[in-house]
Amino acid sequence: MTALVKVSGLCVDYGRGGARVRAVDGIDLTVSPGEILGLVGESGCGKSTLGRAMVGLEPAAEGSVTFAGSAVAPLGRRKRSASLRRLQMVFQDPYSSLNPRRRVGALIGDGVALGGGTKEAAAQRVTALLERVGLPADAAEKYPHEFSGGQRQRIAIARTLAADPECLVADEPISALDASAQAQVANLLGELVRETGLALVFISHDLSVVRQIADRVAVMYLGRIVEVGPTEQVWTAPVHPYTEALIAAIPRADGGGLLPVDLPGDVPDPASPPSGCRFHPRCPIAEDRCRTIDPGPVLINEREVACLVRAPADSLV
Amino acid sequence: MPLLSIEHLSVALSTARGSFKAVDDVSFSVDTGEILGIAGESGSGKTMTALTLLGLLPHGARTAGKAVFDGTDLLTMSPKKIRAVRGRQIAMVSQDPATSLHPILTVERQLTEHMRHHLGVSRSEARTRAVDLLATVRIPDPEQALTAYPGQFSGGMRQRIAIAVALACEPRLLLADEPTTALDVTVQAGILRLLQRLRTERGLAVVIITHDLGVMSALADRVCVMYGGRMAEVGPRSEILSAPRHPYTRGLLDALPHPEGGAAELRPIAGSPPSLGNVPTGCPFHPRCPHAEPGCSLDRPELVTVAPGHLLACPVDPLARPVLEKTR
Amino acid sequence: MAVPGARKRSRHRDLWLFILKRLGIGLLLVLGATLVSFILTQLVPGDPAAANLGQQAVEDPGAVAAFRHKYGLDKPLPVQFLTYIWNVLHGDLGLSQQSHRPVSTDLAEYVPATFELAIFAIVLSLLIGVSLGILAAVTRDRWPDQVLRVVSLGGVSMPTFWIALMAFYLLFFKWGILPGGGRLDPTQTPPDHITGMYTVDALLHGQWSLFGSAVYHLVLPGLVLATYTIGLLLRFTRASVLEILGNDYVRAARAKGLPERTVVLRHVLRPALVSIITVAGVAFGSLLSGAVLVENIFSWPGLGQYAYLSAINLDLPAIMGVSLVVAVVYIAMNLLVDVLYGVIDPRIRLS
Amino acid sequence: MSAPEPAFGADALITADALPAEPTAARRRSTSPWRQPLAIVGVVVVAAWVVIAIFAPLIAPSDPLAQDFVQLKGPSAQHWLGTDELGRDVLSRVVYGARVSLPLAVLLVFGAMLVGSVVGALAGFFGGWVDAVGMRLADIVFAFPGIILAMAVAAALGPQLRNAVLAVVVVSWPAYARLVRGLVLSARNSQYVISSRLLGASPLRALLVDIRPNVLGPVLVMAALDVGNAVLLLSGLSFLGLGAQPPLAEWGAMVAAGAQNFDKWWIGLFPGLAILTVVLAFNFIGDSLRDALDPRTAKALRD
Amino acid sequence: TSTSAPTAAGSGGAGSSSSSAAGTVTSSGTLVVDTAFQLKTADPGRMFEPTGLLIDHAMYSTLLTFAGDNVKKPVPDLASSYTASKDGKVYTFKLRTDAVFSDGTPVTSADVVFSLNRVANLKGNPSFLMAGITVTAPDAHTVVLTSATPNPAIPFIVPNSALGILNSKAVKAAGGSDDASAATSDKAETALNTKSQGAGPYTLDSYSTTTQVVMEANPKYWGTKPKYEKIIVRNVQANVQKLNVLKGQSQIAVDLSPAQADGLGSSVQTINGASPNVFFLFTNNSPAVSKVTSNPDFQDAVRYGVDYDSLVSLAGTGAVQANGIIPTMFLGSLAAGTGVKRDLAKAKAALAKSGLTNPTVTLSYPSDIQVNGLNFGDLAARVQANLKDVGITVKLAPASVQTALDSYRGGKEEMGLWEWGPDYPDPSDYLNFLPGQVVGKRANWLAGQSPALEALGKQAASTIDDATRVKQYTQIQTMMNQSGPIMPLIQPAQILVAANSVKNVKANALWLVDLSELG
Ligand SMILES: Nc1ncnc2c1ncn2[C@@H]1O[C@H](COP(=O)(O)OP(=O)(O)OP(=O)(O)O)[C@@H](O)[C@H]1O
Ligand SMILES: Nc1ncnc2c1ncn2[C@@H]1O[C@H](COP(=O)(O)OP(=O)(O)OP(=O)(O)O)[C@@H](O)[C@H]1O
Ligand SMILES: [Mg+2]
Ligand SMILES: [Mg+2]
Ligand code: NI
Repeated sequence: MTALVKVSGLCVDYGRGGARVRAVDGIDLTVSPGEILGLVGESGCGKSTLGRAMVGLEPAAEGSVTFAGSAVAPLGRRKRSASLRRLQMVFQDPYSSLNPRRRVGALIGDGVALGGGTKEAAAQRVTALLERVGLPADAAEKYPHEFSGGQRQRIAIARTLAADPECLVADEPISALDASAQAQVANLLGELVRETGLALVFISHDLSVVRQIADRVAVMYLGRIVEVGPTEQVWTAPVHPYTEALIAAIPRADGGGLLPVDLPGDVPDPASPPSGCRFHPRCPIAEDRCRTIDPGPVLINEREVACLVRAPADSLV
Repeated sequence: MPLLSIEHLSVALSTARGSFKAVDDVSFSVDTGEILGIAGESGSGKTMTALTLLGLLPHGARTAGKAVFDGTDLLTMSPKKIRAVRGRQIAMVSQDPATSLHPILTVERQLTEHMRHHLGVSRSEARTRAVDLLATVRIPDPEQALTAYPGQFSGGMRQRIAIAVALACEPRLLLADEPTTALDVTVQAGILRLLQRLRTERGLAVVIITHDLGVMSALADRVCVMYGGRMAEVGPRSEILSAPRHPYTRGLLDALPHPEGGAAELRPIAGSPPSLGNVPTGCPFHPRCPHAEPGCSLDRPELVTVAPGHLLACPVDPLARPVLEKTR
Repeated sequence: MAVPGARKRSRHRDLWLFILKRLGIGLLLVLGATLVSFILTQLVPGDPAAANLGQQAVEDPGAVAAFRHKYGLDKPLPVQFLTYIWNVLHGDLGLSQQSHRPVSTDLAEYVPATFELAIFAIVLSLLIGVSLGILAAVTRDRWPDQVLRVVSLGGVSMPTFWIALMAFYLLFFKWGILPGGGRLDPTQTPPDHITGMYTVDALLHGQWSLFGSAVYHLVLPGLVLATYTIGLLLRFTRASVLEILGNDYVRAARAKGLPERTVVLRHVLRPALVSIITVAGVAFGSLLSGAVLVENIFSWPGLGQYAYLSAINLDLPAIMGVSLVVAVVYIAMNLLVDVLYGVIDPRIRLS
Repeated sequence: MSAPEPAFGADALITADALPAEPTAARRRSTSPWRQPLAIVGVVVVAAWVVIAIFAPLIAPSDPLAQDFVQLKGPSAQHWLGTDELGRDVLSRVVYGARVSLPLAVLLVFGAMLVGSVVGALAGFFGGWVDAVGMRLADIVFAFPGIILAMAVAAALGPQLRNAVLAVVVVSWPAYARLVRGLVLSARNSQYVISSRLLGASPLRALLVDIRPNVLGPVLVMAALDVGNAVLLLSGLSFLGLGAQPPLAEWGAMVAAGAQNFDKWWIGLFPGLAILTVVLAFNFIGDSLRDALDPRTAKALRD
Repeated sequence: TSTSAPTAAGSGGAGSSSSSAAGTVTSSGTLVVDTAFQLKTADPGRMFEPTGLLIDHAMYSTLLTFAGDNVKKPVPDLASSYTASKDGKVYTFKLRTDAVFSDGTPVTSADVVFSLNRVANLKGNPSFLMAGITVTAPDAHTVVLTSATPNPAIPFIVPNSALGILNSKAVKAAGGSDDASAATSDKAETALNTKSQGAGPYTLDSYSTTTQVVMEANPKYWGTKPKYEKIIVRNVQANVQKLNVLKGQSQIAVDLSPAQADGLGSSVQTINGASPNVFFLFTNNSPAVSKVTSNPDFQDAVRYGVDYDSLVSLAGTGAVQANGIIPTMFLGSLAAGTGVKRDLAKAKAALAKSGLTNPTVTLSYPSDIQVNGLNFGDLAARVQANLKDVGITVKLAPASVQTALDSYRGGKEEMGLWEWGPDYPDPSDYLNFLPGQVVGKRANWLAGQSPALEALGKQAASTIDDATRVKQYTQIQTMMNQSGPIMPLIQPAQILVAANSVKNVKANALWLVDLSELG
């Protein structure tokens, strides 16, 4: 399978000069068609930034993002190029991602019309798309505020679908929703991938959700990816101590009364990341060398892990 | 006698479109040292229930029923008396640590002002206590933290400080309204442990409100599930979470990704929760309920004891139905 | 702690940098304002010589030439402007054509008079407007709020010049309870010049009766001037207090069992002050506007009258001087507001 | 839990009223701004003035310029509002004054709105130097107290009503520019605009289709609030003699005439009341509209 | 610098005295005069504004002066007598020997020479008064003014406060200069705005161009002591002046308009006379500017179409028709009732004769100034209505005085409504209205267009005998009333309102009121 989106050596900065924050620091990642890639990590680790950079909403300070072989140009004062229309994004907040003053039909119709479709084509597409995301056709005549959060998120998805995306980056699309709405949207996204073979980057801070739908998961910590691999393997046998902690911290709703394990400390300020391995101040298995040596990704058990301690001795250069 | 017992509590809110019941006939009780969890989807009236206890309902709200705390009814208390209960007897921690601490007052002031008001302690004594409190909730370098402002702390730290603020006057009941929803799981685990420790060390009674059944499972002794302002089910944690009787509770659990359940498809509850004031008649859940029967839309289900300490409001449940018929 | 000491210090430096930057922008603004007023004065079709020389003198080429030479009007425009800026940098604002005195001397006389009035009015507005605004907010939608809403809208709807007239007619002429105009009774000698504000100077000299008289003369123009700002601040305070009342941290303060007074004054008013201060800063500017209309009626020898007379008489140096002062005041107000922000709101100080 | 049956029935919406009434419970204001008493008063007053302006010749008892009567007579049966220093009927002049102030105020608010909105929209959307230039210009205008700048402009262009209107536009546009810029700026980075852009919308289209409707509301409310200010500024200039010129019946100029004859209170009182009622009415309307806006935009309006 | 505390007895000291009933300020020794300031300087050499004239007259003695309201006859002041040469070019003044300045220095001819030369060389507003005049001093008590051309106006010019005599030593010490470069080298203005250096009955105590000017009686004054120990001249708008004088907060209000002075009651005295200011209308005489207004018959139509009586009644009590261009109180003015009368038939006939049908003209006037409380706009509107009766459509073109002055002076106005205030109370000032002269040119009434009138003007300019002058000026004005583009309209009322306690209040055409004469 060839990669549809290829991220190589990507760095993204916020601010300028002294106040510069490197929110994403040297990330390599690929997404293939028909694949769901989960992206997890604690708040502030750079997931959104990475997602935004992938669709061209943040310019790369270093490295590059390519989509279907061509570079993703940052969104500027000009119209986005037509080829990039097939690379779309879904946002976290279903309230602010739909224009409150426009009807749902018009919003979705835009997705068609902006691709050069006629009015009639757009109208037809709208009904079809609404049906696809499980909303009645008369929803087209309503305003976004007349819908619940889950429904709005589905409308937002329908809107991106109007552009026939090949790749969808969904930035915490379900975090703001109730449990059952979460399940609805997550299921919808899963179905779409299966039906249309699009590639989905699913960003979430909740590993248990990601595990339900993602084929592959990438765990981020402070602007870096610390572990990437097939979801099930990462979940059942995490290699990186951070992944381990993340999974152990998830409370299980089994009525067992077990308290989850906490990970002491906070995510450090990305403006002044720790030396060496960025996780070392919070790492339960840190050794002295972790303080100084910045580990690169190493292939362990079919996945890339950036950990000195867990890396087999021979893999170290 | 339980520390707090709520009987047939209803809360009506008035909005631009008229008034509606946000909480409808809710009853439960909490003992000293007990942790009661209240679960339910957004808008099911969880927060309103908690605010009623502190007399902090929004403008124009009206209440009915009883909320007896330590022998007195909180609902009929004079504003002055209820103020003496707030913070001193019953304290509250709310969902968003970013907004529940005052952004431009120092941590010290926020930690000590009610201590000095309620307990009448001196400034220096309050300060000493504040340092202890911060240490209790595991804030590094408490002395220095006192002079800082909330904005200088991370989310998890802020929530710890908020808990310290709530604990400052050694209340007997802590209302924790979604104390971890805004936090990362790694941080959440720490907060849950803190609450657990406080309960065991201080005998603190806790009402924890959350829609996260995982949190419920980790912490609560008993769980109360609310839907559309009403109680659906209440009972011991293990029963509710491992053998739920109400179709809504079951639906909630099915919709959750199961850590142990493998990569099975999530099963959402059909439809969406009722909106403001549009709670269906009869059993509020019937439009979404897979087991609904025609009668569900007519009669309002009563809470019926289906097992010791386990009450259920579902007319179609085989255990609940006969009892219901009997009471008629 | 999230903020290690070393970083804090560099942030202090950032704050200073910020202030310096603001000062720089401020200076540019002053320059821009000066340029704008210079261009405006050049747009005037009239001739300053004609405006300031008598009908006979203006027919005399010698007198006109002497006048032009004296005020530098015989040089090309850009040179005039640059000379002006150069002189300003040396503290020389030129000679006023109306008063034949250095503009700086005139301003030193009139600016304190207007400041006295404006400060009196703003203090009055803050006291009345903010407290009534809080009252309106805490009685939201009940009758005091409804009444205050009409009061505040009435305040901002009053034509200043008209209310001045009516107040003057009733309070001075009909009832005689307040003095007619001027800063002191005509027979009183102003206190020695320290700040130029009579009340302050009288206090500094311990002249109590003079102080009383100065305050007594301030009351009417001050109140009239304040009607608008009282309305403005009332409405604004209500809105910002309400906004803050809706915040979680206020509910948290109440949940702590604090007395309502503490909640309102400490937890609500302090953050509300941040935005109130901005509006008060802007309102100070509007007071200067109002002064133009009020000073005339109350024979108050201030900047407003001076500006008006300069505009009418095409007294270019004076117009430029007034613009300069006004721009500097505006920028200083903004700076002051920023600094006060920092004092009240640590978020700004620390980030 | 054996308490008696709750005192209310099953339907939450209806029966909530059966709960004991809170003594201080205030009726919540209706969401529609047009249903509030103040707004109604405002609309009625404005409508009344519009009618007066349109039918001035029918309403006014005499020619506003005719100096036909005894000078300086107080209100009487013949001259309800008295006569002025030139023997003109004050009532007629007040009535005709509506023909000057109302249309001009609306016109200049429209002008300021147009100029300000265009500058603000461009500045907000394009940022960079467009923004810098536009906003510094606005800052400079802001650096002058309104009437002083208007005075300078009016004096520079010559004291005429037309120039006073221009002067007021000159001092009023920056407020709109700031508001629009702020709204556009926040809308520009809002997710719904970004998602449109991702779908291939050009910036201009985003500005016109996505942003415009969200900016229009607040701008119109500001305009409603501003009509009052415009009337005040304009009449203030006329009061100073920099706007309407005699013998035109303009309220500010009439108050100025009243100021010349302090003790003949009726000359100044009534035109002043006319200004007050018009301004108040517009402020009633504007304020009610602002209340109806969502809090965030309302805040943007206030700042 | 501090000024001495008020000496007034009974003013209740400083504090809130003004609230109490009327009259508290009227301490025996203090007079409060309210006027709307038109004041740029107190330096006589640079001063030519009404308020300056008022105060400088009290502080500076002049060679000659006028008594009370009579400006037709100069009377002695520092000069005890004067003689004029037959050709009207040389005037010799004998100074009195007992006059001293406020510092006690005797007044000598050197001071006079210095003062007058300084005025001439400063090239300020009053310099024109000395145009063509040289000053010499044969001895310490004789001064000779020599004019290049016959100048019968000299005795009427020297009483002007601007020609007040300065203490030359003191002024020189303060940087004053009277040489040819005085325009740039004289630095005495600031000093003179702080301390007066005259030989008048009052001295300057404090000075501000916007608040008030305070004067104190000159203890060394050589003449009759004035009644008031202290005079406060306050800057107050006319409308407020009225209230102040009614409430006893001031004793004299100078600027009330007739409307404002209407019905003041008996608690105050009203001195109501005609002002020396003349409102006039002109029609541009140049066909290049307007084919309409340059038509002599059209000019007649305007002349007879204007309703002078209605203009007078508009201007209020005290106003009079300007029978000729020279105001009533000056030598050579036309007798009452001899001015042009409205004659609609004549006007219509003239219009018919002109061959113009339904002409439309633009009438320009300054809209932002008032003269004696009168708006140009109100007068213009009345003129517009008057001429409508004739069949002439008048479009009003108000403009700021600055803008309007430009086109007025440039002779570009088709029709203008303006006002002339006297520079000195002598009819020769009105020769400016003749063809080719200052005002005539503004109406494009150029030299050679009315030879008879011009010749008469030349004659009048050099005649010194008063009786002959009266005849000549009468003839000039009569001719101007018959034809020509300039139509004098009215003299508005000049009103002084004073408390009854103040005696001997007389309105003076030059300095409003002589403060030292008040009893
Ligand atoms: N516009 C911005 N300007 C400056 N810094 C920013 C900006 N946006 C994000 N950051 C910083 O960049 C870092 C990464 O932010 P990002 O939003 O990508 O994290 P995230 O993983 O998506 O977090 P969350 O789970 O909270 O959404 C954070 O430290 C954040 O503070
Ligand atoms: N101030 C208010 N005025 C009117 N209605 C309100 C107010 N606050 C909340 N409500 C409504 O009351 C109902 C119950 O709200 P409540 O906050 O108790 O729900 P919740 O269960 O806490 O939900 P969440 O999980 O979203 O916090 C909801 O329908 C909500 O919209
Ligand atoms: Mg994010
Ligand atoms: Mg809640
Ligand atoms: Ni820290």
